[in-house]
Amino acid sequence: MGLTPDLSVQIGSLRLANPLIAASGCFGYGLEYAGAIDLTTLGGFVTKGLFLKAREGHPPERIVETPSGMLNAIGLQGIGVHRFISERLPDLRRTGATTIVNICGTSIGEYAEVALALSQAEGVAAIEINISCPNIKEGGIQFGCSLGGTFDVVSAVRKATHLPIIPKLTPNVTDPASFAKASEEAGADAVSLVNTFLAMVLDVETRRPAISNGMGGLSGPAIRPIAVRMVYECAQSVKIPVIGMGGVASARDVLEFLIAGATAVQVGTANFVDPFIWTKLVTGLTDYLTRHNVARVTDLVGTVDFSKGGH
Amino acid sequence: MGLTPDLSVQIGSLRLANPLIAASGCFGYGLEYAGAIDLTTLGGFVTKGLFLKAREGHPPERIVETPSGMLNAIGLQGIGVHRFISERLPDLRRTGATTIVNICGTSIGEYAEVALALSQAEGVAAIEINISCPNIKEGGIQFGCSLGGTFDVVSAVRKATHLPIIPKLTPNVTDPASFAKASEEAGADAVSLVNTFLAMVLDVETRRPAISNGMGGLSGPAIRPIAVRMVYECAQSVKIPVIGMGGVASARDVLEFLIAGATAVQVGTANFVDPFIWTKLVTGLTDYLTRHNVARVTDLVGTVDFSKGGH
Amino acid sequence: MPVDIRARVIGNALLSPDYNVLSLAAPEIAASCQPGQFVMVKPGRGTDPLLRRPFSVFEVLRDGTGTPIGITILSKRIGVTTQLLHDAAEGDTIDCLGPLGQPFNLVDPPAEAWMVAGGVGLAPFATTLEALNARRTASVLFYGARSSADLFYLDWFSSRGARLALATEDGSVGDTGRITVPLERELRAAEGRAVTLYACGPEPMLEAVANLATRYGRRCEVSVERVMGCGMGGCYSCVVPLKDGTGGQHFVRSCISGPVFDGAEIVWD
Amino acid sequence: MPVDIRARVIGNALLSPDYNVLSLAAPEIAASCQPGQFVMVKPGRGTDPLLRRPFSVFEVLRDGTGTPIGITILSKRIGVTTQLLHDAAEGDTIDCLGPLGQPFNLVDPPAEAWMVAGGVGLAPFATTLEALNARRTASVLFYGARSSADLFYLDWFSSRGARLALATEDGSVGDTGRITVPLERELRAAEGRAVTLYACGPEPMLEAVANLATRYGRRCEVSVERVMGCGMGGCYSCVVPLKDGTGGQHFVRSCISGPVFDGAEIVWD
Ligand SMILES: Cc1cc2nc3c(=O)[nH]c(=O)nc-3n(C[C@H](O)[C@H](O)[C@H](O)COP(=O)(O)OP(=O)(O)OC[C@H]3O[C@@H](n4cnc5c(N)ncnc54)[C@H](O)[C@@H]3O)c2cc1C
Ligand SMILES: Cc1cc2nc3c(=O)[nH]c(=O)nc-3n(C[C@H](O)[C@H](O)[C@H](O)COP(=O)(O)OP(=O)(O)OC[C@H]3O[C@@H](n4cnc5c(N)ncnc54)[C@H](O)[C@@H]3O)c2cc1C
Ligand SMILES: Cc1cc2nc3c(=O)[nH]c(=O)nc-3n(C[C@H](O)[C@H](O)[C@H](O)COP(=O)(O)O)c2cc1C
Ligand SMILES: Cc1cc2nc3c(=O)[nH]c(=O)nc-3n(C[C@H](O)[C@H](O)[C@H](O)COP(=O)(O)O)c2cc1C
Ligand code: FES
Ligand code: FES
Repeated sequence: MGLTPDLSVQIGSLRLANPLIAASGCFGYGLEYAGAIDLTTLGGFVTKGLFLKAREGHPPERIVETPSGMLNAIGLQGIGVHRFISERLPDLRRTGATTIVNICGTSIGEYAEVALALSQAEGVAAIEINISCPNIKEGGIQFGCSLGGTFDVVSAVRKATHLPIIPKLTPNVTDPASFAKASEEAGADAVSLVNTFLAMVLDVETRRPAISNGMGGLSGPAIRPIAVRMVYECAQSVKIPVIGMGGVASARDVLEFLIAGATAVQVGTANFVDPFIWTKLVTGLTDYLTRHNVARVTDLVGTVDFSKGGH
Repeated sequence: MGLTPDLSVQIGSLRLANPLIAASGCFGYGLEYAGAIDLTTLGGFVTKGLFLKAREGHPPERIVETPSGMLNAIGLQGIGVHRFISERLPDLRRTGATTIVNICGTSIGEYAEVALALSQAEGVAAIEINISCPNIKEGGIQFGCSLGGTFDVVSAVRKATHLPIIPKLTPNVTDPASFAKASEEAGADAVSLVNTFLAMVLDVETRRPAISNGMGGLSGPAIRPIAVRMVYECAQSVKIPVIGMGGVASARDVLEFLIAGATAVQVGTANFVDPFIWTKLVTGLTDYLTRHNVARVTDLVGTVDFSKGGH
Repeated sequence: MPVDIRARVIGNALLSPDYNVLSLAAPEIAASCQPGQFVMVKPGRGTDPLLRRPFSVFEVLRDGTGTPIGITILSKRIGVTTQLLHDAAEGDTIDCLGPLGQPFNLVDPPAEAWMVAGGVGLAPFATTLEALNARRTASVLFYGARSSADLFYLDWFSSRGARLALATEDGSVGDTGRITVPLERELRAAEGRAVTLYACGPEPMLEAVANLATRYGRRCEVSVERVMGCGMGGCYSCVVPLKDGTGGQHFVRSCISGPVFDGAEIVWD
Repeated sequence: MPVDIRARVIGNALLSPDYNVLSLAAPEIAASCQPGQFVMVKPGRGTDPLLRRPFSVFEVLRDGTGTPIGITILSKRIGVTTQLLHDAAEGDTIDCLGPLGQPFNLVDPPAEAWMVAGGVGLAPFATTLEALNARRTASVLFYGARSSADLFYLDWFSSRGARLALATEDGSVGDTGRITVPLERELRAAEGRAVTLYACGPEPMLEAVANLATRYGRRCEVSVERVMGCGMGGCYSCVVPLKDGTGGQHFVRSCISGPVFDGAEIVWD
């Protein structure tokens, strides 16, 4: 098979050059990395979570390292959707990046309003609906932990925009797949998971939490095996594409999510460790597909073989 | 403060010399380690999970390593409660070990029957009720993921024995604290958590799960920050003692769980890495208490200071 | 009783791009280990990699007076820990727990001991040969690999009196093909002599050797390789299916009941 | 533009039980970095420790022809990564991302540059002094530590023309107490001369120096230390509260807007 394999994937009406997406909150507004790397190397990137208005976020310390992971409670510091549209989108368009905007709301109305503003702007490829940030009480987690709330937020955003919408699900529930189903029924084009695991690290000398917010979200390779399981469960229970993430740090990890059922894969924490990871992932993916004689990356999606053993 | 600090803790009617307990499934039936270490160095140990009858468990591979953790699906291989009582308990009594027996059941009746057999035997200090094994369909997880099921199993075991009973809770639910409350209402003397996180690792070359059961339970340092959060939440919502575990690998980690609200701490995976860890933990704990002028280890329990920041 | 030693690396010899022999200062383990036993090692601190890995004790190192001062490990690079062992430099320390497991049951003259090694399965046989020599038991080393470049320590074994029977898949030395080729030929020829087989290597080789042993009515001890989480009987990860006498099978922990088993008792799948 | 280099360790000099100077082969970074910039380093592979850590570029290493070939890092051992840097041996490789962040804005004659260093805060001032000398700007190094044993590279700085003003808490050398003691005395004496301050060290020292600068009407640039997850502006972990002009404050990412800030703009808590 001489030809190079086809890496492109489809998320609703959105076609991505490859399944590699920079995860929200781990890639700033994209422009921070435009100097170091070519943003078109990525299938796309997701912005830091945006509310209608600007937010200051939590005071330091905002992160602490854990075994093979990190805990964060940034508190969704951000410039608000309107400044994003006027101050960031124009430059982003020039980079040729595929920009997916992660939106937050303290009310269903705010989600809809932010979505509407973005669909009237130029250069937004899709909207990721953050109903899963564990770090602020009004960060949408109250919607993300209730099936009804999830359905209502997604329905409202669906009415507000024709852009592809991707509810981002929390892993802090018994059955993430039921939330994927609720999202599908409410008209989502895809779902993405996992957001971070609610967790806690204490400084035993001071007997205080290591980060100012007390609790935070756990990310990084430590959570990957749990994330892969949840992505598998969701892919089994919905027809819309599932975007998988959680601890991806190598092409092998990307492949693991794809084989488990993810159509695309996001990379967050690993981008902090290696901002040049993207070309390595593309190369590793291409090599694997060539070596295994797979023509299209989509041919891998959900091909996990449970025949011997299995749940 | 010249005197050495008091490490003893109380779990229901059971007094432990120190808060350090070897976790179920990570210490065999105790005797495996009697040659290498003095079992009375530990506050106690928990046996591998026992059903009424012997079980063969899952075929290999049964474990795979993950970033700072491991995935296991042993499948509760075991000799059954009656052979345990006749073939293991006598030798265990001679070692002076404090033996806590981890019990499983495929029905509420089996839990009660196993508990009854153990309370008629000599040398059982307490019973840990495993309603949280993610690795076998009939492993009690169907009870552990429903508040009603949890209440019913614990109530039935409560009727069957006067020994201290410790339901072991799963982390694979939205709100572990509600399961702690249900256990308390059903008459539990304490609760222990966390059992392992349901997770999955794929071999991308074969596109098969890395272990024969397909899915397995994630343990080790990777999960510690999530476990600490759950133990904190449970300790906040029940009056009975909480026994914390999940990724403990050093005295610092033991202290983190105690400060978060655990009265005692179990160590599982770390015992595989270092079977001689116990004296190191006792020393580290004693040094900390001395350095901080704390007379009793129980004075640390739940003393986390959320004043600045907090959830 | 196993001990845990933070052993200093006192040498690391690369035999090939993938094989190295690591020398560790571990007197207590060197003094007490028996042929076929293993150690659980953890190079590097931290939690990635997390678990120890099992390795046969290859050689026992002694000082001028013959006092045991350390052991060596013959390591083949296949992953993260063997990579760290490959890269280990003098002065590094490696946590080393052992000796662990059941050793080979060695025979006395006039019985002969035939050692059958595949690839890195050579590891347990250096200490085995020395123990056999101490009993004056005659020995043969059947040793197979992909190619002559993957056969190591041949002089070490022959200079200590083991007769060598080699096989390589590419025929670069000895018989062409698997080690079972010379083994079966010699089993046929050994009619009437008392011979016990000791085998270590890839599972298909162990199965083939065990089957040959049965066919020719020889006792055969095999040392199996399982992924091991603890090496002490604590985790039940390392089980091997043994015949239970009633036509069924039951899982036995290879770290404490093995790694050496009677080849005729194992249920090969 | 930052680059990521798997830099070979070409030297590791222990200055004290906790301080070491690590030499890294990183020509591209050496060629482009400016005084006050930093690198994000990751010694060792694997995911524990996971994140890189920020370190100031201490010296720029040049070959005989003056071509930049590498950098050094002055590291103080306080945890897991600094322990690995302490133990690093020649030939090891360390991932090194940089140069990153905003450098100091150096003044030209007749203005003087006063560098104020506390402990490991000395790190950014070696490259700073060389840049000042290139501009012929007169310089003073105010350098404080717990004791004389914790003061390093004094000859390096004085031989390159920096006047030294030292302070130790135990009085073993220079003024007794904090570095602000000699600093305030000299600020008082420097009436009418153009002086700009550059400070790096513990946050309380930076606050004290910034306050002195305001009191004596001097411009003061401080290099702050924050826990940094990425060093590239991606994670928002490293924020510093700056005055927003309207009496309020807003959080700014110190990795891309800093680590160098105007001391008068920071909201000290
Ligand atoms: C009793 C015993 C004695 C052994 N003696 C030796 C010896 O003397 N020399 C030697 O080189 N090796 C020996 N092995 C095998 C050795 O333990 C493995 O090669 C080692 O664990 C691989 O670790 P790793 O971190 O390098 O590989 P990993 O990164 O952990 O894994 C890489 C690949 O190897 C597979 N693997 C992991 N562990 C094992 C295992 N125990 N057996 C087979 N495959 C495995 C994994 O599934 C994975 O596919 C022995 C094993 C046992 C059980
Ligand atoms: C721009 C910049 C330049 C720096 N330059 C130098 C330098 O030249 N030389 C030098 O020795 N150090 C320097 N530091 C500090 C250095 O980054 C930390 O010492 C290092 O991150 C500690 O890593 P560790 O893994 O050894 O400690 P860890 O094991 O990660 O942590 C140990 C303890 O140190 C604390 N800590 C962790 N990171 C930091 C941090 N960034 N600042 C302060 N405390 C921290 C932790 O909260 C913990 O309590 C610099 C920091 C910044 C932001
Ligand atoms: C520092 C940090 C900030 C994050 N901010 C956001 C955010 O604003 N919105 C969001 O939906 N997810 C956010 N996340 C979650 C990530 O997008 C991702 O879901 C999670 O980190 C798991 O992926 P990873 O293990 O590859 O990092 C953040 C994660 C980190 C580490
Ligand atoms: C190999 C293995 C086997 C286990 N078997 C059991 C079991 O039989 N019953 C049980 O309640 N928990 C079992 N567990 C869960 C542990 O007791 C413990 O809850 C979990 O591993 C988290 O602690 P750790 O991170 O210290 O290992 C097992 C864990 C491992 C790793
Ligand atoms: S390796 Fe743990 S029981 Fe054998
Ligand atoms: S360190 Fe990540 S934004 Fe500054």
